[in-house]
Parts: sequence; C-alpha cells; structure tokens
Amino acid sequence: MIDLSVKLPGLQLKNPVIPASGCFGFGEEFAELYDLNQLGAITIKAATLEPRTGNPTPRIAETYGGILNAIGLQNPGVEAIIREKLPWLEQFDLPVIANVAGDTVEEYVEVSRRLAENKVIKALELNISCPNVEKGGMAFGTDAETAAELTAEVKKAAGKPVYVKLSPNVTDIVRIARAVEEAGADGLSMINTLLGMRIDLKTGKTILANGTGGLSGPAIKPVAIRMIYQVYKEVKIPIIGMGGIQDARDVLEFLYAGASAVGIGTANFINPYVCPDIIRDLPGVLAEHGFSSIREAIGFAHR
Amino acid sequence: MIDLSVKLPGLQLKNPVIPASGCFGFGEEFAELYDLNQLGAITIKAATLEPRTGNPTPRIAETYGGILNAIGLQNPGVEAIIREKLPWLEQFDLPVIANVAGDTVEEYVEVSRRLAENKVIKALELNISCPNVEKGGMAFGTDAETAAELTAEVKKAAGKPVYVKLSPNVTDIVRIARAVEEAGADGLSMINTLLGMRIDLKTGKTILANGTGGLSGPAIKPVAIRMIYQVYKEVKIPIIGMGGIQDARDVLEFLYAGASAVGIGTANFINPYVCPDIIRDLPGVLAEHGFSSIREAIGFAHR
Amino acid sequence: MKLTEDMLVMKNEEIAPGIYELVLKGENVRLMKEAGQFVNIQLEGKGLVLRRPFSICEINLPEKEFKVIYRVQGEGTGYLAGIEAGERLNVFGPLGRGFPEPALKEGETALLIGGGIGTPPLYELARRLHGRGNKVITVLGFQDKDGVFYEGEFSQFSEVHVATMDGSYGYKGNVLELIGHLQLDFDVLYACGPMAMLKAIQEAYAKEKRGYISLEERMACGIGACYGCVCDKGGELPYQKRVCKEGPVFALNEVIL
Amino acid sequence: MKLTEDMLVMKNEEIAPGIYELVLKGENVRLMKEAGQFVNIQLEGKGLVLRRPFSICEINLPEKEFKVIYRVQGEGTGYLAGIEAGERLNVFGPLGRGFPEPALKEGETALLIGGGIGTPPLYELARRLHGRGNKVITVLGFQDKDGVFYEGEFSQFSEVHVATMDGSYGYKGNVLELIGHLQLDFDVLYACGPMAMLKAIQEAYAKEKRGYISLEERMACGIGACYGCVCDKGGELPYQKRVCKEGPVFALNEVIL
Ligand SMILES: Cc1cc2nc3c(=O)[nH]c(=O)nc-3n(C[C@H](O)[C@H](O)[C@H](O)COP(=O)(O)OP(=O)(O)OC[C@H]3O[C@@H](n4cnc5c(N)ncnc54)[C@H](O)[C@@H]3O)c2cc1C
Ligand SMILES: Cc1cc2nc3c(=O)[nH]c(=O)nc-3n(C[C@H](O)[C@H](O)[C@H](O)COP(=O)(O)OP(=O)(O)OC[C@H]3O[C@@H](n4cnc5c(N)ncnc54)[C@H](O)[C@@H]3O)c2cc1C
Ligand SMILES: Cc1cc2nc3c(=O)[nH]c(=O)nc-3n(C[C@H](O)[C@H](O)[C@H](O)COP(=O)(O)O)c2cc1C
Ligand SMILES: Cc1cc2nc3c(=O)[nH]c(=O)nc-3n(C[C@H](O)[C@H](O)[C@H](O)COP(=O)(O)O)c2cc1C
Ligand code: FES
Ligand code: FES
Repeated sequence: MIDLSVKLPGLQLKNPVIPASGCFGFGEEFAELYDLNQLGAITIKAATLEPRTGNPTPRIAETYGGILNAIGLQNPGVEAIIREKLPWLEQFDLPVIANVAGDTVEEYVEVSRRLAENKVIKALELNISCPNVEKGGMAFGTDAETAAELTAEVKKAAGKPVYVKLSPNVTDIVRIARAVEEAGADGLSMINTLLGMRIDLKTGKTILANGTGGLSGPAIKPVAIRMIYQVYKEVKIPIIGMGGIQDARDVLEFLYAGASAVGIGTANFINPYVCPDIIRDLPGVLAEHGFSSIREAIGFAHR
Repeated sequence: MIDLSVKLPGLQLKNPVIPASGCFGFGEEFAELYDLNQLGAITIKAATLEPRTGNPTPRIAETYGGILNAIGLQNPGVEAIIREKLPWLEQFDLPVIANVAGDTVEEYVEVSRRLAENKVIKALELNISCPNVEKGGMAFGTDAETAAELTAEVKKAAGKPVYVKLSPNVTDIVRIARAVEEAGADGLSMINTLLGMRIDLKTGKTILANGTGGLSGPAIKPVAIRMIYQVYKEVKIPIIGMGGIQDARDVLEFLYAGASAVGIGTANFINPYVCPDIIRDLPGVLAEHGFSSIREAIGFAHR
Repeated sequence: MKLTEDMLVMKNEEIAPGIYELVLKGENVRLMKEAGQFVNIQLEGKGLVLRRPFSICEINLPEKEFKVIYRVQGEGTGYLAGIEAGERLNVFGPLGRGFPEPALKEGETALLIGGGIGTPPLYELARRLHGRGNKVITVLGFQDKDGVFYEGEFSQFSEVHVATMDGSYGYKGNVLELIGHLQLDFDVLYACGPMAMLKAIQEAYAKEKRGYISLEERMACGIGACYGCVCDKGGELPYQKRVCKEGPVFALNEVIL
Repeated sequence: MKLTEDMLVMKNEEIAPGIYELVLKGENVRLMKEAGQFVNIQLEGKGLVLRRPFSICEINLPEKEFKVIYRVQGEGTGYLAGIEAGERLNVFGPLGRGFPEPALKEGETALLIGGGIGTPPLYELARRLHGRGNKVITVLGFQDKDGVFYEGEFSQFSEVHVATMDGSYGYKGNVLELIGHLQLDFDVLYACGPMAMLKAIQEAYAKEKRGYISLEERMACGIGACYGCVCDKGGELPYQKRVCKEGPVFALNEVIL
C-alpha cells in the first residue's frame, strides 16, 4: 500500500494534489466533472476586499508550451465569497486554502482576518506574486522586507496557518523565502507565473489587453524545479510546489526537488480530469521508483 | 524590394539575423553546412583569459519546449581564439561580435582589450549573465551597480562598441539596462538563459552534472519579448533580441517589441539551417505585414 | 462518465478556401442538446497547449456524429487541417449555453444572420426551427465569392440570402445592408459573426426585437473556472459574465459589446 | 545540398521487447561512409525540442536506405515508436566519425563487443570487415533472453557468442567474463555499450590491444558547435573532445572514461 497522505500546517491532505488558485474557480465547475472529495485540498480564487472586475479582454494568450493570463484578480470580493461560495464548499470533506490579494497591507490583513474566521478555510495563501495588477500584487513579492512585513502583519491578525506564494520574477528567491519564513510564514507556495508578453503580428499590439501577463504551463517547469530546489535547502517550512505540472511523473520531480504537496494550475485547462488522473497514477509512479509513501520522496534529490 | 539591412554601433548588418553566442561555436561547423556570408553577423563563443574546461557532463537536458545547458564557458582562452579562430573568420565578409566572460572586472577588461585590438572583431558583447559558472558570470548581471561599473571599465579599455548581454534572472531588468546605458554601453543583448533545473526520476539526481542550467528555446520567448518591450521604452541604445526565436515570424515579434536585430541560439540545434531559412523568409513576412524595411518594424508595438 | 472523449474523425475536408468541415463520432454526441453550444478540441501540434473552441454545427444523434466547420486561422487550426479521417481527437464538451429555441412561438419567423465563419452554429438551429415548423430566413455575409459556403445547406431549411463585401456573389455589401435592402420581416433574430457585425446588429435591433447573439473570446478552461473569457453585462459589480459558461449565446440586449 | 532531409519511413517494427528496427530512405544515405557514424532525428512530439542521436546500424546504398535500431527509453523514443511506415522523419546526418576499418590488416581478427542497445553500430562494421576478408568474432551481452536481438544477423558475418546477465540465454555473466571464459583471441577490438562495460574493457585491454569504442553523451547540436557533449581526452588544456565531432568513436586509449 502506497501512502499518499501529507500533513502540512493546518492541512491534513489525503494526497498531495491541490488545484492551484485561479485555475479552479471555487470548485463549482469541476464539481460537475468529478467528485472533489478525491482531491488533497483546493485553493480558491484570489479574494480581495471589494469585488473586482479584473482586466479587459483578451486575458488569455497561448505561447509555446505555456499560456499567458492577465485575469487581474477578478473576484466577487471577500464578503460575497464567504456568503456565496464557502457554504457550498462545506459539503465536501476537503481542506480549502484561501488565496488572498490586495493593494495594501491593510487590505491583505483584513481579507485574511475575515477568511480565517470561517471554518471552511483551513489555511491562507498570500498571493504576493500576482503579475497582473498595477498596485500590490507582485510588488509585495519582489522585495524581501515588504514581503516579510506583510507576512508578519497577516500572521498577527489571522488565526490560521499562512502560506506565502512567491513570485519567480526575482533575482534571489531564497532571500525572499527566508525573509517570510523568519516573519512567521507556515509554508510557501511556489511558483506563481513568470511575467511574459506576446505581440499580435497582424495588429502590432500585445495580444493581452493588459500588455503583459503571467506565463504558466509546462514551459516554466524547469524554473519552478530550480527555485524549489534552491529554497528547500535554505528553509524549514514546507513548500507547495507548482508550475507546469502535467502528470504524476512531474509531481514526483517536484517532490524530489523539495515540495511536500503540489498545485495544479494550467493543466486543468488542457485535461479537465488531470487532478483525479494524477491521483490515480501517483501510487504506481511512486512504487515504480521504490517509494511507499509521499514522505519518502520529498526532497529526495537532496539526499 | 525589402530592405533587410540594419546599422548598429560598429555593425553594418546585411540583415538582422545573428547566431547567438555559444550556439554557433566559432562558425567552423556551420560553415560546412552553408555559406556564412549570408548572415547578418556572428557572435562567437564566450572568451575568457585562460582556457576553460567548463562543467562536467551531462551538460545538456531537455525540457518542455526548451533545453537546459550548463556548458560552463568552455573555451580555449582569448589567446588561442585570436591565434586560431579569428584568422579563419577573416575570410568572410561578416561582422564578428566577440562574447566576453570572466571572473573579475580585470579579466573582462583584459579579454575585451585584446579582442578589440583584433580587426576581425567589430563589437564586444559582455556576457554578464552566464548562469553556469560559480564566480562572475551572472553575478555581474544581477546587480545594477556592478554591471554599470564593469561596463564603464571595459568601455575605457576597449576601443570598440560594447553590447551588454543582460540576464533575465532579475527582479527589475529595466534598472540594469538603464545602468549599463548610463555607463556607456553602445547596445544591449537580451536575453540570456533563465536559470532552471531538471531532476532525473530514476537516479533522483539533477540531470545536469552542474545541478542548474540555463533555459533557452521557444519556452522562454514570452519572457524575452516582455523584457525587450519594457527595456525598449526606457533606453535609447539598440537591442539585439533573442530567446526562443524559431522562424521569421518570431523575428518580427522581436522587432515589434523593440529589437533592432536578433540572436538565434537553440534553434540552430533543431534546424541547422535555421539562420539562412529565416533570412530567406524575412522579406516575405515583412511584406505580408506591410513593411518594406526592417527599420519600419522596429518598436512597432510601441506606436 | 467523462466529458472528454477521444472521438473518431470521420471526415475533415476543405469546403471553401481555408474552410474545413470536420465530422467527429463519439458517445458524448448524445449529450449535445442545444444548437449554439461548443466543444473544446485538444490538438497535439508542437508547442500547442490550450484546447481550441469550435461551435457545434450539426448534430447527428443516430450516428453519434457531429460536425464542426472551421477556418484555418493560426497554428492550431493549421494543425487541425492536417488531421485525416481515421485519426482521433480529444473532444471536451458539449460546453456552454446555446440558442434558446422556444424563444420562438408558433407561426413566428426567425432571422438567422451569419457572418463568415460565424455561420456554422446557425446551421443546427436552422434545422431545428424548420423542424418545429417556423419560418426561417437566413442571411449570410462573406468577403467574396470564393469564401461562400453552406448556402445550399441552409436552403434546405430556410430562405437564404447571401451578401459579399466585394459584390462578387449575391448582394454587394454587408448583411445589415442586405436585410434593409430586402426589407425582411421577422420576430426573433439569431446572429453569429465578427464583433463589428454583432455591434451593428445590436445597435439596429436591440430595442425593438428579441434576439440572440453568439460571442467569441479567447478561452483557457472553457467551463467557467478561469475567468479568462468574460464579457460585460453591465449592472452591479462584478458585472462580467463568462462567455464559456453563461454564453456563448446571450440575449441581444444583455451584453455590452 | 542539405544535410537535413525528410526521409521516408520504410519500416518501424518492434524486434524485441521495447527494441525497434527503423528503416529510412533518402538521398543523403549516399553520404553515409563509415560504420559507427550517427544521425540526429527530429521528432514532432509535444514539447520535444532536441533531435535524438542514433547510430547507423546498416547502410543499403543501392536502395538509398539505412537502418537504425533503438530502444524505447523516454519521451522521444516513445514518440518514435508510434511512427508508421509511409510517414516522414527529418534526418540530419551522417554525423561524427565512425570506426576506422583499415585499422585491421589482412588476416587479422576483429572482436566486436556489443552491450544491449550498443550493439547496432557494430552491425554495419561486421558486414564490412567480413566483406574485407577479416575474421570477425562478435560477443553480445544482454540483460536476459527476452532482450536478445540480432544474434542471427551477426552470425551471417561473424562467429557470435551471447551472454545474458541472468543466464536465461547463452553464457551467464557479462561480455568480459564470456570473452575470458572462451579465451577469445583477436587483434583489434571494437566496442559499444554501457559506460560500465566500456570502462571494464578499457581497463582490461587498453594497454595490450588496439581497439575502438563508441561513446554516448547528451547532445544538442550534434556537429561540434555547442560543446555540450565533451569527453575527457587528458593532456593539455583544453583537453576535452566533442563526442559528436571528434567521436563518437575514439581509440581505446585516447579517452578517460
Ligand atoms: C465559443 C467559440 C466558438 C467558436 N466556433 C468556431 C467555429 O465554429 N469555427 C471556427 O472556425 N472558429 C470558431 N471559433 C474561433 C476558433 O476558436 C479560433 O479560430 C481558433 O481557436 C484559432 O486557433 P488557431 O490556433 O488557429 O489560431 P491562433 O491565433 O494561433 O490561436 C492562438 C490562441 O488564440 C485563440 N484564438 C485565436 N482566435 C480566436 C478567436 N477568434 N476566438 C477565440 N479564441 C481565439 C486560440 O484558441 C489560441 O488559444 C470559436 C471560438 C469560440 C470562443
Ligand atoms: C552518438 C549516439 C548514438 C546513439 N545510438 C543509439 C542507437 O543506435 N540506438 C539507441 O537506442 N540509442 C542510441 N543512442 C541513445 C539515444 O540517443 C537515446 O536513447 C535517446 O536520445 C533517448 O531519447 P528519449 O527522448 O527517448 O529519452 P529521454 O530520457 O526522454 O531523453 C531526454 C533527453 O536526453 C537525451 N538522452 C537520453 N538518453 C540518452 C543517451 N543514452 N545518450 C544520449 N542522449 C540521451 C535525449 O537525446 C534527450 O535530449 C545514441 C546516443 C548517441 C549520443
Ligand atoms: C488563469 C490563471 C489564473 C490565476 N490566478 C491566480 C490567483 O488568483 N492567485 C494566485 O495566487 N495564482 C494565480 N495563478 C497562478 C497559479 O495558481 C499557478 O501558480 C501558476 O499558474 C503556475 O502553475 P501552472 O503552471 O500549473 O499553471 C493563476 C494562473 C492562471 C493560469
Ligand atoms: C548551449 C548554449 C551555450 C550558450 N553559451 C553562451 C555563451 O557562451 N555566452 C553567452 O552570452 N550566451 C550563451 N548562451 C545563451 C544564448 O546566446 C542565448 O542568449 C540564449 O540561449 C537564448 O536564446 P535561444 O532561446 O535562441 O537559445 C548559450 C546558450 C546555449 C543554449
Ligand atoms: S474560458 Fe475559463 S472562464 Fe471561460
Ligand atoms: S552536441 Fe554540440 S558539440 Fe556535440
């Protein structure tokens, strides 16, 4: 018997497979396709204090082996999420991670506080790495001091474990990871999207109305693996790894690099059943490589 | 008639297509495949003061839509290059750009000085962005002050135009571009490779003996386009754009973003005739989009 | 049961320059209920990641087949054009909401307006409305004579008028001009085509007529999870609707184009 | 003339579990001069970027055909296994330097040592040496009986001995043990196979025998331009040689494994 379970701060996971924020809405659409109880957990779409309309369309462009998105944190606002989305999620036996965004430290703190009060939410994920908004977003994630301060403030206000989602668009990811660890983060999520752009040859304009967007999908996997590998060496808190995962073998590579669990984003758009497919395939892939539990594979490349 | 010519500091190019450093050796191997005189210019492999053996093998790994390399600046040293390689290159009617690397400012200066003295060399390209060496390399390219100082020192010592090759592994590429421009750079080359990693599932070790490597190929194109677009807005010196170019349409996208000429790296490994193929296709692609010269397309996305 | 299925390609043929008719066979065809829904097709071409959305053009339930008509537009459709009968394509769908047929009462007339590659989703609709006994008028607009397709097919179920921009076939001008020219009378309109056409139709008829339009937007998930494909419905925040989920068909006056 | 060519797949069949025989036809076959050279084949599978290097196993000049034998190893070879006769593959080559035949004088005996998937490049060599009138002895090593291939083919041109690690076929043990066991006598050896085997061969024979070994290394360009595939030749700096350009065949004592 292969043991797929993983225990992380605030999260008792049946398996390490977690749909990534922004790629799974609030679960409703995928619940029409399969039983969400199969999943390790789910990360819901970024919440802000007020409702947001996000960026103008086009918001999606394709690149070689990846996609660019510039959704711009569209969401109905934290109150509507608590009122309309969380009660629905309560029916599942599924830890819910709330992704939090904002323009100011105060907004992050307030949104985190309100979400943490809700019993459906088991952990917070601070999105300090969204490349698609003018204020806040990535700015918090590219400077170690700012990231640490934000983490500390949220930790003070919210009584639930806090995962900080790191931006890959930085010179020194280890520095930022260390800073938020010291500031009290319970875990890290990495990586968010790389900042990219495509230009339409016919119009001469950027394909995304927003100009730049976040690059995700298989193209970015080697960058994610590298960053997780580097950070794992230097921090003690667990890492939820993501960036280009497509199948159970990719999951194993992330575990080797140092992830304790994984986020699946873009792959949900390619194969809507990718999460249950990976969960089905994981035991076989682990066994094939001589492991009998997820735990044994975590950080294996460092041994 | 479509005018493919481009004039850059020190470089009078028949067309904007330049094999990128490290992907074309010193031209000898490709000269067996086609007439190098077709090219706009060539950028030769990085030169250091002493011969270098580079990193242990494996030095190459494949990723989705890209490759990782960790050559580690293997080269016969500046003297052997001047003695054995440049005389051979003299037979061609082809501007040669010398890529320069080093561990210290002094090494860069000395290598640049010697190469600049040679009449075959028309411009220098400072590789301050090699991710595959322990000392120097990328370290010079991730800090604006260091990059500027290095640029200024080389400018003082070498009597040829200096292009600075920027690393994409930074939080703020514009800051570094501006700094080297102020320090006297005549042009920019961007981008070098993104730092990445792959782990072998069977062995649990990184595929590259060096651990990390530089990610190149189509996967990184959207990052290159974004950085060139951002930098073009903020600097006046010309940009040689590269990162994932595979065909003439990709070249047009780089021109739109703000590149004045382009470097072709990884694509040479996929289609060894890619440079002449692109040069053949460019007039048609330009005409199809209503341009009669390269010049008209440069920076088109900004208009 | 999965909503993704490796369906068998029965046919994939060029029917006009750059326009292809693709027939796919699979079990999930029996889920295809409404005209105007779409499918999201996965393509194995190099570097391609996202599925490509295509409207369902015709449903053949007994044979478990359905048809898509597509124009070669870029890399994905270029790759698709190279697929041959006998190969398989992974199809996700049916997705989205189609045209509401019962919008039309007995004895009422439907006007179907198709612009270029917007024509296909109207075909299954024409067939159904005709089957229900309604009068159907179809107005199709194309760039030029070479681009015209499906005139004959639509004429099985409807009165068909064709306009071309260069006048090389049928009426010279756009579909709205042709409708005005013919002084066509109708109760409900259904339109699909380029944004400029839809805007003009909205402007001309949103106040006085019932009608439905089908929108396109760049998509990622196709099911409403990524918020990539929103359109503006006005009103209170957050006022966007997802083209893939609440659409692609919207009432003529409920979206701000 | 280009060194890349879209060659026609004449055959692509499994000859042992996971081992395939691929026959390609094209004009550039006439450039294939030496046994032991390789080709770099482009594969269109999703996400695949680099070409894959394969040794030339047999050259059929009159038919302009050549053969490759490959083992399904990962994504690229997995994709290759799905290619069918009639399709085309872009082949870059011949590349590199092969086995020097004239190393063998009249009346001398050649010992060919192949380990697993290292066997194929020796086949064309066996044929040629046999054709030149030399005595050829081939020793092939495999994991087990199921993995054995080309024993019959080699026996057309040589005396063949087979070893399997588990003893399920032929001699139980590795090729070196078998050579010792048979007390084989020879003048020049030619070997290709796993690194461990090549190292053992070097250790056993580098001092006393002439010999040539074929190396593998992860490659990018395949022509010597990227310095991705170096091996160590000792001596003065820079002492590396490129497997793709100066190799893949090296004299037994000129490389440090
Ligand atoms: C609901 C819906 C129904 C559609 N029905 C049809 C149909 O029946 N027949 C038909 O020919 N076309 C239809 N389209 C448009 C079709 O999806 C695009 O032409 C196709 O995706 C282009 O892909 P490409 O790779 O060839 O083009 P590229 O330009 O190379 O595509 C790059 C990316 O942009 C997206 N894209 C490009 N153009 C469009 C577009 N017009 N709409 C949405 N996404 C686009 C692609 O999906 C892809 O992600 C429909 C689109 C939608 C949203
Ligand atoms: C000169 C030469 C001749 C060869 N001849 C043969 C042959 O005749 N028959 C045969 O079955 N194999 C041969 N190989 C090995 C063959 O190239 C690899 O098995 C193949 O590239 C694996 O590709 P993959 O995508 O299936 O594996 P993956 O592991 O998915 O490949 C990933 C990357 O690693 C590279 N790679 C993986 N294994 C090797 C390897 N052993 N050597 C070099 N690169 C590797 C691939 O080329 C690719 O770039 C030869 C290799 C070289 C260098
Ligand atoms: C359409 C889209 C929307 C996203 N929205 C969010 C978001 O709201 N919050 C967040 O932290 N990350 C967001 N992300 C980033 C993903 O959660 C994930 O970190 C990233 O896409 C890399 O993983 P992938 O390659 O598996 O997609 C989004 C990604 C995509 C593609
Ligand atoms: C094998 C290899 C070796 C390289 N060596 C160098 C080098 O010596 N100096 C340098 O400035 N860049 C080097 N580069 C980076 C390329 O010049 C180029 O900037 C990068 O690969 C992006 O372009 P591409 O995607 O077209 O390959 C190397 C890249 C590769 C793949
Ligand atoms: S495509 Fe994802 S919400 Fe419509
Ligand atoms: S593969 Fe490029 S030098 Fe050998």
